[in-house]
Amino acid sequence: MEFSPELFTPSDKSNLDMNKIVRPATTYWKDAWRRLKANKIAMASIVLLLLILVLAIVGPMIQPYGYSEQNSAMVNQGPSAEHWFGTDSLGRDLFVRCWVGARVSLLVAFVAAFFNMTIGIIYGGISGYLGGKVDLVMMRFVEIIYSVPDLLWVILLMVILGPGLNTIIISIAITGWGNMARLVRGQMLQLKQSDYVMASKTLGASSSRILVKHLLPNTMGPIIIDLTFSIPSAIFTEAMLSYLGLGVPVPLASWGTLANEGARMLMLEPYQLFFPALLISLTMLGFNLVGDGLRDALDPKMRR
Amino acid sequence: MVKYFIKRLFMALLTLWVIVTMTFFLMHAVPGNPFEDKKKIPADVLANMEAKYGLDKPVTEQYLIYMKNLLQGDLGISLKYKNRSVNSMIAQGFPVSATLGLAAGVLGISLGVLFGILAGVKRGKPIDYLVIVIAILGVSVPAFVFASLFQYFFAGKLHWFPVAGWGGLKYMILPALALGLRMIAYIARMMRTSMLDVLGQDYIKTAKAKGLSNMEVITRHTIRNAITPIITVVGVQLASILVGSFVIENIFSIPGVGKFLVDAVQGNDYTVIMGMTVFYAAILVTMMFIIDIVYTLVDPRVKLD
Amino acid sequence: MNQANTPLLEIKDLKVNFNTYAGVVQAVRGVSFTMDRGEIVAIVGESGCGKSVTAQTILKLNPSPPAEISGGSIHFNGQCISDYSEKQMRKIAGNQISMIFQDPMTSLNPTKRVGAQVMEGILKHQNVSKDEARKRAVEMLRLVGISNPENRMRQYPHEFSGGMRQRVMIAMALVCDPKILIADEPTTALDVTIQAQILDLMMDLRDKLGTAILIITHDMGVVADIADKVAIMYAGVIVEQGSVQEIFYNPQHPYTWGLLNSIPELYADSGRLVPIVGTPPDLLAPPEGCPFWDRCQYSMKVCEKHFPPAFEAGEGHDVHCWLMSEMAPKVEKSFKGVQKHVAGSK
Amino acid sequence: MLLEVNNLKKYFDLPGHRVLKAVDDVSFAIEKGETLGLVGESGCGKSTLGRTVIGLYEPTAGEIMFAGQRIDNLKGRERRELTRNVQMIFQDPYASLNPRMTVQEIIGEGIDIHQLYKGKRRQDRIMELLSLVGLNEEHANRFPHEFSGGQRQRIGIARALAIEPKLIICDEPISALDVSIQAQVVNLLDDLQQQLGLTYLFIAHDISMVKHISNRIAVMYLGSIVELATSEELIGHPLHPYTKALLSSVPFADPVESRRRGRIKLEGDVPNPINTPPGCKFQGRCPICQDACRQEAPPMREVSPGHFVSCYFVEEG
Amino acid sequence: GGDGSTGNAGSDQTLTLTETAEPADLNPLTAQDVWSNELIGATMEGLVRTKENGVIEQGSGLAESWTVSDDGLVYTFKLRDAKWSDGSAITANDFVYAWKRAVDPETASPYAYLHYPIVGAEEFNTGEGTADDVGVKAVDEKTFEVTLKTPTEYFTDMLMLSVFYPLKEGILEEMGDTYASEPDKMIYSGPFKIVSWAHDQEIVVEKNPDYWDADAVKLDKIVFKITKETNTIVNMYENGDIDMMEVMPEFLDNYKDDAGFQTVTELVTEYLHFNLQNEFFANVNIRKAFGMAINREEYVNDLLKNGCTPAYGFIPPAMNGVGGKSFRENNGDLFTDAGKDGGEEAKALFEQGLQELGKTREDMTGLSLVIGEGDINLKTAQVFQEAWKNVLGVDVEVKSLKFALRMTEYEADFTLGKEGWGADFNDPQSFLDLFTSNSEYNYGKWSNEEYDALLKKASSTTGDERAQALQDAEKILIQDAVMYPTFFQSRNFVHKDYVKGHVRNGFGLYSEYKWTYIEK
Ligand SMILES: Nc1ncnc2c1ncn2[C@@H]1O[C@H](COP(=O)(O)OP(=O)(O)OP(=O)(O)O)[C@@H](O)[C@H]1O
Ligand SMILES: Nc1ncnc2c1ncn2[C@@H]1O[C@H](COP(=O)(O)OP(=O)(O)OP(=O)(O)O)[C@@H](O)[C@H]1O
Ligand SMILES: [Mg+2]
Ligand SMILES: [Mg+2]
Repeated sequence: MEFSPELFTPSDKSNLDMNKIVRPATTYWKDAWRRLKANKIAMASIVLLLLILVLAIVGPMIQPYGYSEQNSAMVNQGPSAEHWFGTDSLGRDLFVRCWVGARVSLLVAFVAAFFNMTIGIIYGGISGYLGGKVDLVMMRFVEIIYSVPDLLWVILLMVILGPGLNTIIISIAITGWGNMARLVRGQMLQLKQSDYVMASKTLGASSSRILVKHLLPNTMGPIIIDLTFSIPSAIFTEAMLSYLGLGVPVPLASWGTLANEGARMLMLEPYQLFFPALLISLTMLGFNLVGDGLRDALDPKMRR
Repeated sequence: MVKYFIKRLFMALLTLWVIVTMTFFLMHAVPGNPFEDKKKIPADVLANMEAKYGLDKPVTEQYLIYMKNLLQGDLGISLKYKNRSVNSMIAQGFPVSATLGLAAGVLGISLGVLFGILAGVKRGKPIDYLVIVIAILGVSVPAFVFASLFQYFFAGKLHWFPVAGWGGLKYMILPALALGLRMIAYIARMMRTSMLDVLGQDYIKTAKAKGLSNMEVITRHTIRNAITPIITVVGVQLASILVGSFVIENIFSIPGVGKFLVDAVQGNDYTVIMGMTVFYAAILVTMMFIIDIVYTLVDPRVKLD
Repeated sequence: MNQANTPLLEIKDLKVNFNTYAGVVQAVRGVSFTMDRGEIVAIVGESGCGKSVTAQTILKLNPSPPAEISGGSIHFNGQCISDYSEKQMRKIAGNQISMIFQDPMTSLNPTKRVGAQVMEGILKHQNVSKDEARKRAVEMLRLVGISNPENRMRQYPHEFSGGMRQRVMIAMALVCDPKILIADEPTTALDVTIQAQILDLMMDLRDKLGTAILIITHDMGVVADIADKVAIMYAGVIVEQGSVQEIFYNPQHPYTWGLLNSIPELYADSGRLVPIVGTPPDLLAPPEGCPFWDRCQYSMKVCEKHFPPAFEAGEGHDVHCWLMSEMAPKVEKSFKGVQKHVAGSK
Repeated sequence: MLLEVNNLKKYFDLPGHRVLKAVDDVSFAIEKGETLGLVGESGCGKSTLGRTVIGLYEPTAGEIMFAGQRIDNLKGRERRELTRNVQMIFQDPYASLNPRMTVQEIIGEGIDIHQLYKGKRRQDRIMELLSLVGLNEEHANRFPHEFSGGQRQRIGIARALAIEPKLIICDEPISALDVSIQAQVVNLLDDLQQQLGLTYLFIAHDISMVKHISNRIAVMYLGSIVELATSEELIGHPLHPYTKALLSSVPFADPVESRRRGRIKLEGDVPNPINTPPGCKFQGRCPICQDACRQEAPPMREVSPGHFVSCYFVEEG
Repeated sequence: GGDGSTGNAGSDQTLTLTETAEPADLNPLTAQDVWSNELIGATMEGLVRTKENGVIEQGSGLAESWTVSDDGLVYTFKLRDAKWSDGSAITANDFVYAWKRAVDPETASPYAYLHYPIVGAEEFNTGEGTADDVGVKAVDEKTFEVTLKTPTEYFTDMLMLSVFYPLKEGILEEMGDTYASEPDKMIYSGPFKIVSWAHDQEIVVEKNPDYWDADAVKLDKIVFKITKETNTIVNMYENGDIDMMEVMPEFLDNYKDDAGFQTVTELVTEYLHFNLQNEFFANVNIRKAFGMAINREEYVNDLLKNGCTPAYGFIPPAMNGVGGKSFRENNGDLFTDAGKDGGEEAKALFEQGLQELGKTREDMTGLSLVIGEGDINLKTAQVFQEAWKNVLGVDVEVKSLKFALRMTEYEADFTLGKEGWGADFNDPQSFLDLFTSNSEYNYGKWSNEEYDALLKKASSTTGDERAQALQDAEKILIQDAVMYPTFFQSRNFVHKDYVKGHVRNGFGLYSEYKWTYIEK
């Protein structure tokens, strides 16, 4: 045998523990961010979204036109060197208008999603956590809100608050949280039975602590998925309201209003629909992929 | 079962009642009257009109009258479409909307489920990515864009289908597709996730260990289990699709109920607003009930009550 | 083909990898053993050491990707089945070789009637009518001790208790008279009284039908009860195998000692328990040498870099441990011997 | 007596007006520094009993005394105070750790809730606890899924110890672990009891382990305690037919002995706890069941000092 | 419903076209919407009807002839021999019945006020009189007599409106609420009768053989498909599913050179108006500045491109005036705008106005323009917004609201508004009455005694004197900058070249099918 007798002496394990990789001190969120960074698709999507965001801010300044500036000599011109996305029926530059529209649509989407999330989470959280009769009543209420047509709410709010961006945002927020609430409630009902919640209770944790520290972080996955759906649905709702003439006040534009105007011109000037529709789709794509990535990142089990 | 049914019915009626009441008062809080749509009407003439339709009475009295009629199943007469009762409007429009909605639903569910299954089974393969793309397109492009495009190309340019109208299968395909696309996308996505979940379950291994082929495993052991979680979602979506889509019905001039509510809200046509709300809520509640029953059929572990 | 001297099942140097995001998990790293007709072989080892993967690889049940057989062969009745396509494999699965899984709660399809699930295998493999299949299924259920099987056939799994479900699993596995039954932790989810019933049932079947059984467990008690042959697995390799007597009365591998030592005694004061300190290695980067070396109190420098070859410790008793080498110093084995269980004053 | 449980009942209301009697009239007591083992098959109500004692479930009837004080009806602040004295270790070490918290946060939770330590002291205390259960500083920033089962259970133990309780209810703390790890945890519990003078209610169904760690053992069947005695007595002289069957079924790691001994075979399956028939709950599976058993449940009686059994027909007096 | 066979456009004498909405009410006495009126016009007839050339003549409707008393108060109509579609004769009693029902408060007709010139009509309608006192009577079976309160020059023009149509006596009592709800719940007097009505989908009318002038009617059948979306309609027209359609502005370029293209100037003026109660708009120069800052030529011709005419006066050119000329020709353009001088005058006026008020441009905040819904309105609003920003340097917010909400807004305090007015009958007074002190449409609450007096005079005089009063009134309106016209509305239509003889009117009955025929 080629083994030397020296090999058959007791091995030295004293430095065994030192071989272990010492993980740098981290927090849940730091760690999630690290994992997100490692996800190429998600990062590409974030870059895409950031690009859209940046263009929404600086896009209107790239071109020398104002978003409401009309030019009666240049109506309905297709894309060209001067007007990258072409012009609309009032001779306004569509590139500029698309990015101004991005501001509105993204604002509507973010704010509405934010309200959806906060109201939905708080409401669903309370309902699911308390359970029993409270849950029964709270869920019936959601059902009722759900069943009264959105349009009626919107019109009513328009009357009370007057038309405008704020009203649109508020009405989308008011009508949109039901789904989130139901989802969070479902998760709560399930999670509150879990052992770690029991463990926290035996430690004497208060309900609010359990909700905030245990239940919510573990509902993040579904919440994020719903959120990535609620962002497009907010943009669409705004578009739908524009379709009904309840959209943002002129001369402001949103992707919804631009797409509506474009759809009217579909047979004549298809580019007028193409660009806003493209931007909406890219944004949705971005949000969906980031959502997927975020869900993975927020789950420490995906950690390696 | 009977007891459950009664309890359920009672709950539903209670919910409906709250909805009706809320809607009634909300609606009357919106300014304007149903008669002055484009022109002002001299005050005396207007008074005659309001008197004729009982709108001169206090709102609470109008509410009581409405509730009384509602209990008899009478939804009243449209204030704009004179001589048309809301009952008859629904009776005429709903079968159309429901047919279209059902077609779209069947399309949405069958294609959505099919795509979801394919994507789940062929995870990471080209077809999976194709489904993901469809799903993203389906949720990111507004329905009216699809509807307009379909109409323009398939009807306007290629003459494969009629441009608009109603009557027979060929009129139904484009609108059903436009209406169902979002549903296809949504369901495909959910179904995919659900499939992946089920395919990871132990009983799938059991089935394979019995020597079943992949096809048999999927058809006999996977689909039914994967479909349960999407039933709830489908139910709500189906309910909203059954009562018609304003946009699609407009674009394809389909005589459904989809536009009634929008028209009525814009024209303050109180009875139609109320009627449509009650109707929609009833459909929703019924749908929920049906879902529960379907649930018990699909998943024997679930019991009613 | 069916020469009397070919083993019923022979696994040679089987290697299975999982290609995951994090890297390649070497779940099985060279497992060899054989099984004869009517023999009960037990594979023992801590959780995650590759027992289930080994068993499932026999029937190609590991999802591929990520699973991949990266070496070795499996022979069934002299035929090399490791090269079989999935399709060919399906002819054997459930028919010649069948399998039952750890968790009877999740291994039955919750939405299918029990009867249909039992009949499925018969209809698939045997050219019989539905009625005939039903008859056989009923018989089989009765055989595994389910009373009133005609009615039970129409019920759903959730209407069965855990013990009954596990029996259904066994019925399903045996309904085509397989030559081999692979039982992956068939009793872990059950309590001891039910466990005893199931083990009895399996032995009965072996006696009646001559089925060979590969049983996976980490309960040494179960092994002692039922096995003819035992393989001790650790981190993807079999570190020791031999007849049940050899393993329990003459164990040679420090890991086997550790396993036997950590069990408290029921009928004697076991004093302070002797656990195996440390944790098993990560199969993403398994050690080159003996995987147990860092937890082994006798480890030598050779163990760190070189996987020990098989040393024979008795008839059919192989041990992969450098302590068996002539060059190794003789050590005081810390194995205190099999507990003498004497049932109280009874 | 540190803990006294008298005639405790916990019924669950199920849909359709059915009642599940998970714990049905259970009484026992534990002395300070003692370990009471609780065995019984899966689903017989062991966890429910433990959880009711610690207040996770509200008892349907009966009383629970801790250090002479009634604790079954505590609310709010008082309940929180009690949690400082009574803690629990859960069966499934993975499920009982929040997957989205680092070990540090998990162990620190009790400290924060009761505001025991702050800042640096808190940090030190966490490290101290980690080393007490045999983990090190490096583990503090990891998430639960990055640990082996034994390590996870150690985290669970450290969490329970963080608030320095007197009584720990161990709800099957080893069942989910691998044999080679079980001993680690049991040893740890043993050591902690020596060091800190803890009292345990040790729930498990592995009788060998329970016997190893407990002073006395209670055997449960379908919600009721059927036999209670010191460990040696119970293992050496089981009286109740169920205890006998249970002991005879415990497999032991000796192929010759194991196969030679006779086993008491129980017929039938564990009955459903929802519609238990009147009389003795074991009647359906009992080899010595007689008419009397079907009429009325046998009361608990002390057959020899400290050995209680509820059966009409035990041989010894 | 439509099985496709009706899509076979142009075959035989079948005309297929679209309408944008379901007719809301086919009762001639209560119908409000344009489309109901069009269908009523095709299936019913009043005392008068336009001829092929679009003019009203004696004998073109159910009245063979009529005479007016010298004081202009009593009209005597001689009815022709005409039949209802059930074969019974149309008699003077049918008119008496219908007209009394029109002003009956129970009928609640929105147009009852058009009958107010008739003696006793207003009293009955407002509940102060009785049906018996209404000044209509059947002298004999074929002679119908109407007595007016004051001479009303445009009375015969109004008779084209459906609220003056006859109804078969007793039919409303007989059918109750179901009258006009289905094709067989009506009795027709016009060139066509409805044969099928699939709600929200399609209405089919066929030639009425009992019509008195049935020989002149060539179309056998008209199919009205209910379709709202412009793109859909264009697709259908291009596909040959329909024979004619309205051309929406965006499609104007595509069709304006077609043989079948037709522009119809309507009696509709769009105008800008101000709230005179507002501190800024109380100043006439400020108002003028806002009105004149708009370049109407560019706005209408280059941006809206809807075929309308820029307006420099209130009364549309289609309105008759004296001396064989239109009212517009007689009164001329009443102002200029930024199109002529680039807004210099508007700017100057604005500065002057601000000076008079002692305010600066920066003080002008919270301005808003109240406007209706729809594409044209939104475009208009944006053009005005941009003009005011560029020329005057002020920002104006746009509130696009439906009618009811605009009215609420006008009652609160608004600054600027844009409305359109369409005349019910061909007389300038129907426009100018809007701005009298007590008019409900005088949203800006302008009050001018001279103006009120001129209109009062116009109500009681006739001929040149009346015309002069109305012309003077229009001038005051513009001089005082109470409102600023923006454009006179036209609508554009196109039909396939085989469609002949179709008459479109700018008011009253907008689409006349009686003379239409197909020639292939
Ligand atoms: N699908 C998979 N993907 C990646 N790794 C896997 C997969 N399946 C199993 N493994 C890995 O293979 C190794 C062996 O797993 P296996 O299931 O065979 O363990 P086991 O011995 O059966 O354990 P247990 O007693 O817990 O059932 C484990 O480390 C596991 O993480
Ligand atoms: N929250 C609950 N609602 C309804 N039934 C419950 C609930 N918790 C437990 N049960 C039922 O009570 C009975 C006793 O359950 P328990 O968990 O106490 O058993 P156990 O002895 O701890 O079992 P195991 O050994 O499996 O942990 C079981 O039948 C269980 O289904
Ligand atoms: Mg396993
Ligand atoms: Mg338990």
